[in-house]
Amino acid sequence: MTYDVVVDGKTHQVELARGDKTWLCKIDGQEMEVDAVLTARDVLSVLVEGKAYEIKRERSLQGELHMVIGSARYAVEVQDPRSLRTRRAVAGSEAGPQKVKAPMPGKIVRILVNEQDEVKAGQSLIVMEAMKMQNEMKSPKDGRVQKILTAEGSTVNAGDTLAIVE
Amino acid sequence: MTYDVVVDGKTHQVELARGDKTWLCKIDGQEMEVDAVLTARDVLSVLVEGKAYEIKRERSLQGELHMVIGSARYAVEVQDPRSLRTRRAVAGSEAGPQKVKAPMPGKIVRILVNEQDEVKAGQSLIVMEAMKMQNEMKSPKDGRVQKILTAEGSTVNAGDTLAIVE
Amino acid sequence: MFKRVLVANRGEIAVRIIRACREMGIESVAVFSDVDRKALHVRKADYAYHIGPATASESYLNVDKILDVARRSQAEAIHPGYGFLSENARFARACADAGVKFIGPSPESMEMMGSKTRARQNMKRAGVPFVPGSEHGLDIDAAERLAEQIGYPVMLKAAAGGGGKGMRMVASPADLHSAYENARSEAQRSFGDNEVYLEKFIVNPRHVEMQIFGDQHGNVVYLGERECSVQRRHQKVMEESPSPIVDEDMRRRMGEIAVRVAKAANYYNAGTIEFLVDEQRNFYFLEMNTRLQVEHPVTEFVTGLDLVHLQMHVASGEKLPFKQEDIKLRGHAIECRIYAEDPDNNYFPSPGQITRLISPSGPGIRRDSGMYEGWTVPIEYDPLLAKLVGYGEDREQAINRLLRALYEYFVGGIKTNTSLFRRILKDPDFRAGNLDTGFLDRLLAKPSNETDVRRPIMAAVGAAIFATMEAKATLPGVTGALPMNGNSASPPPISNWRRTARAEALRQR
Amino acid sequence: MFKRVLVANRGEIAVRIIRACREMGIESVAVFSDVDRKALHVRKADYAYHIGPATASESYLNVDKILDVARRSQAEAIHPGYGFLSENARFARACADAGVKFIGPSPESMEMMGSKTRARQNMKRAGVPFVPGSEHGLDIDAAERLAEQIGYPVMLKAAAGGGGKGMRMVASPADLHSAYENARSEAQRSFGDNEVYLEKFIVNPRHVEMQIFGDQHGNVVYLGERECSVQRRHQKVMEESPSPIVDEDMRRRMGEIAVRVAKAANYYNAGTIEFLVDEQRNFYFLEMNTRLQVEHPVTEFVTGLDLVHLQMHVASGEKLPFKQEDIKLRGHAIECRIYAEDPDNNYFPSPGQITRLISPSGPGIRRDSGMYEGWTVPIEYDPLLAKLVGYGEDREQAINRLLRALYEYFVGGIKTNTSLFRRILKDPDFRAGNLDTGFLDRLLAKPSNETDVRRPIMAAVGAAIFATMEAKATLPGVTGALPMNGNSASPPPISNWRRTARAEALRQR
Repeated sequence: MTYDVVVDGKTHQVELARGDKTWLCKIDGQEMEVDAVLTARDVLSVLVEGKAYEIKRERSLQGELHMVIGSARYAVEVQDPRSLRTRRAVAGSEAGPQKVKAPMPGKIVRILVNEQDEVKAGQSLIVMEAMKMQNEMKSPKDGRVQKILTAEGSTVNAGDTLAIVE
Repeated sequence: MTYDVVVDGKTHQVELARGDKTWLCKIDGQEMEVDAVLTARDVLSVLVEGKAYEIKRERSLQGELHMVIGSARYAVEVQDPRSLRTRRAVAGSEAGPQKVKAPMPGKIVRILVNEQDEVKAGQSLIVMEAMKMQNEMKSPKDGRVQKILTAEGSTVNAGDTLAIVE
Repeated sequence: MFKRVLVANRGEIAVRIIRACREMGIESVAVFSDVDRKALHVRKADYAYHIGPATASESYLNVDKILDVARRSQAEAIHPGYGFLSENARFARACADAGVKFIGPSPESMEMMGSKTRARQNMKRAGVPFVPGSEHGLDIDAAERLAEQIGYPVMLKAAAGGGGKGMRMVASPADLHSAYENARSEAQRSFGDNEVYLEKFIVNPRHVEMQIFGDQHGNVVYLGERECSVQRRHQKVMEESPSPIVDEDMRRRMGEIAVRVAKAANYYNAGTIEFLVDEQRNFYFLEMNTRLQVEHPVTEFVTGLDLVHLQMHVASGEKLPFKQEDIKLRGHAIECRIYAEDPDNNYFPSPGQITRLISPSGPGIRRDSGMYEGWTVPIEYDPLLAKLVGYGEDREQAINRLLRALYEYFVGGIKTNTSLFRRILKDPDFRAGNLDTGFLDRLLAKPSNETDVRRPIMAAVGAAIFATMEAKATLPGVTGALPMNGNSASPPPISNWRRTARAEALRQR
Repeated sequence: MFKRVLVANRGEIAVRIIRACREMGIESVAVFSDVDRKALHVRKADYAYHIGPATASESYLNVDKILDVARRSQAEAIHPGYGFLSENARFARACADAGVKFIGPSPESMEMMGSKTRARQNMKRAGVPFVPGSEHGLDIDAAERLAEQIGYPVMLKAAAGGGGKGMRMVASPADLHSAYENARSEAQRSFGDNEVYLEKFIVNPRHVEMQIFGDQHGNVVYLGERECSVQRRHQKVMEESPSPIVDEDMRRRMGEIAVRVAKAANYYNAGTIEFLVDEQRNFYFLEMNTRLQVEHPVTEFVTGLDLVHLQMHVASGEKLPFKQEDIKLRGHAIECRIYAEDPDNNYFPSPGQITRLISPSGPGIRRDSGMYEGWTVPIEYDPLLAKLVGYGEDREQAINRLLRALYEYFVGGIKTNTSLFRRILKDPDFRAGNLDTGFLDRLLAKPSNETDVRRPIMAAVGAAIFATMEAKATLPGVTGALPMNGNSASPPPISNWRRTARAEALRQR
């Protein structure tokens, strides 16, 4: 099996083949023998030439994947060859309309702009409250507020699109 | 739904009906309103008239069921009306041939009797070792060793029948 | 001693108090709002009562509902924890009227300390040192005159304030007018009281507080200080005891003044006197917190005492079981406040379901937690999930034990600020004890430069292996594929939609 | 300080040492047998090496394999933990020959203390008090003469013994001959050495031991005693510090003798001198354990020190960082040894998979554990799963905190002895400190009479509700049935056969 694995933005090619009791692994061309066992749910114990790693998997409800090794935490995306094209397509685009998404579930306290308003990158658009904290959602770019998709007082989930800036 | 629940040998009849947000429960004829939610796996939070109980379920690999409330632990058997007959049949019988079962996984160290030997209740039949401890399996009754189903040096699982005394 | 105590709080502090009750043979009564039915404090209590919707004003802050539960459950006393009703004198009085003991100081002491200007006047009479400034609210003219007299920079503060609201630093006379107006209107909005006072602004101050404890027989002792200078947006993030800059002499002087403050207010039960410490180690009275503090565990570690047990004893009328000279501090303790917030995304709150929880233990580690695996952190309350406290023979060992424990700590499904503590604990200034209230903001402004070439590669390998296992789990009928020794502890979880799909497949056959 | 340390052990003590390494910035090297690939110590270490099959003699007891890993991993030192190779002088010597530091005493000290008769001779010269008896092995005639002289009852003991093996109490002259022969043959079988000695039998003795610590520069201190009288079949079950019967004067006398013992053996690193204490509080030297004890955490709690850190420092050649007068004991600590054994079934071992684990934490609780949820306890090693240690201002608070923690502790899937501790901690004799080595056997001979009318009924109700939930889970397509607030944290587990059945159903479509 071959995977492209993006770790904190950097893509690694990982080839895995089953050995006798271990995995034969080739990462970015470098070969290693990996002894990996699942100990508890989402917790892998990995040995490579005596070096031990406990690798914990975390999947958030929004679908983000992280690998945690000790105190270090890595944002990870796994692309197997088949789905590669689609995933990439979603990831790219910096230009064009950009969505302002709720980073957490919460309540919309105030909307500071109107549709069609011109805004600057970093300008506050919407104030959200969660866990007794108010947080400002800011414009990702210079542009115009194309659409506001929420209302003051409404409750939103993490990942909901609140506004679109074009 | 109606269940016969045996707790530490005593049978209680439990009727459960769904109320608005709680269960309506009748146990041994006594009615109570039970607010029960599953908090984590196998952990029930139960409120009855303000009194709070955390009830943990434990099922051993041998199929025994226990309920744990605080530090108290109760052996429990749940019989729903359909399977009642069969379960009872298995449980009863004190007379006749009795099985000597391994109470834990381990190794058979020594067999102290031969088939057909006469034995007394409490007489040691077999010595097992597990976790660096040797333990003697004793005869459940006065009788005769009908069969020995294991051999010195062999490894057994919990619940395996080691011998039958008739 | 009480037979039954109502705990009018939620989260880790409710759990901590319920544990103390169980240890003392006291039955505990929990209260919970709609979204807290499954909260840990409900699981751990002997009794639990529903008190209304999530909104605090209709549940945890609702005096009538709390007192109604006290009556129904026949609780003899109420422990308010911190926050919510803990510093509400009206509530303390209502408890007394209802014949229920409030576990804390008298309403009179709370009222006296509740207004900063009143507290200040009383404390001045008791000879307590203050930052030079006004003793009461000022109009703009008086503010101008006083600022000239004590010298800029100065600080404007709301008399009814707290938590950094209604505060304005003024660097020069030109800025005074607008700052004054802003502070007034913020104070009005936040506290319904626009009284503003003014004092000298201390450069690079430390925030050091002294724990005191009094009984109802006039005895008051101090239990050592806590250094609370590590703050983000004026909120404490980490606390320790002892403070790296307080020596025995300074502790004695600060402690004696703290006792004087408490005695001037006829104070009993647990209380904390906050001081500002300047670069010359002069200290100035800031305010008194008339309740148990979030950070009380560091004091428990270094004194060996249990402050919640002590609160129960004192509230039931007992005398303090020790004198000042019996208090012996030993070792060093540091607390990390584990918040549900995302350090990689501007510390946004991060409520949601905790899908995986691996908690540290072992020598010198104490964990006071309100969370458990499978629990959903609600959006309605403050983001404190747990407190991780490390103790050591000395400060260095405490730091290193915390780093070890943080290495083991894993909260999956939501974001927490655990990585922040790792950064702080490894920072050379922190390790040298060079702290002031601006320390953390300065640290966070610097780029984090932890790099490791090996671990990102292992993260990629791990992700690929997990993906392979997953691929297998989705293919029914594939057998014996994983090169794993023995049986897998728990098979990879099957997602909900997949389970549903299977169920439907079964149904349609 | 060492850069890398090999931990030649498994289970909770390996985890505890690995944690100390991480705290000290030392890289840890774990070793594991076939059945320990998934053990917690392997998960927590920086390096891990497979050393062979489950049988200890081919893995954890195999000197060549351990030293081979030390070489391959470039470890500079080896911590042996307790048990396995920890008191093996030949191993300590092999380490020295291989250029690896053995974290413990010198092989010479170990050898001197390894033979009870040799230890006894040396200690007698150092003026250490002994139970009246012979100093060396005796033939039957000499045994008879000596028994007459010191008076019955007397005790026969194996010179090479330990753990109660090869010991025989003799109440009267008539029983001496057969007891002597039995003790000899048991000693031969157990230790390959049939030397037997004889001493006065102490009625209702207590087992009290003194922790000592020495450096390689001739400094030795004592760190307070531990009461270890709560034993089942001569095995310690619970330990505490301080002992309820040791006062300051007795502690000082016992400590000074312990230091004299250590100095007579040129002892360094951690060591423990065991004493027998009679009803008049006379104490007699029993033996010295030349390693870290299982129960060292209670000493850590009352001294505030970390003994494993200290072991590392001393082994690397540093001086002890304190003097005797710097050691200040404070509070009280009690340890419970959590074993995988079934208290309701004659304490049979209970290995198997831990299907559910809920662990206590909070104030005054320390947990040193080698288990985790999902892990399978192997049948090959001793049944110690974890140690639960409670600390309190005084003994009563420590007891009550342990009871609280045991109330929270839940190990599902296998049996553990947690209910035993509840019984002990509630026993009036235990609470009064009336202990001797026969205490626990007497307690266990009494029927347990805890009754509660309410909870068995709630167990029935709970079981029925679980059954209802389960019935739902087996019926695909049933929706919205459970009257549960919010979403269920984790759906009821689906058993393996059921999952397989579904998978097959899917495949066959």
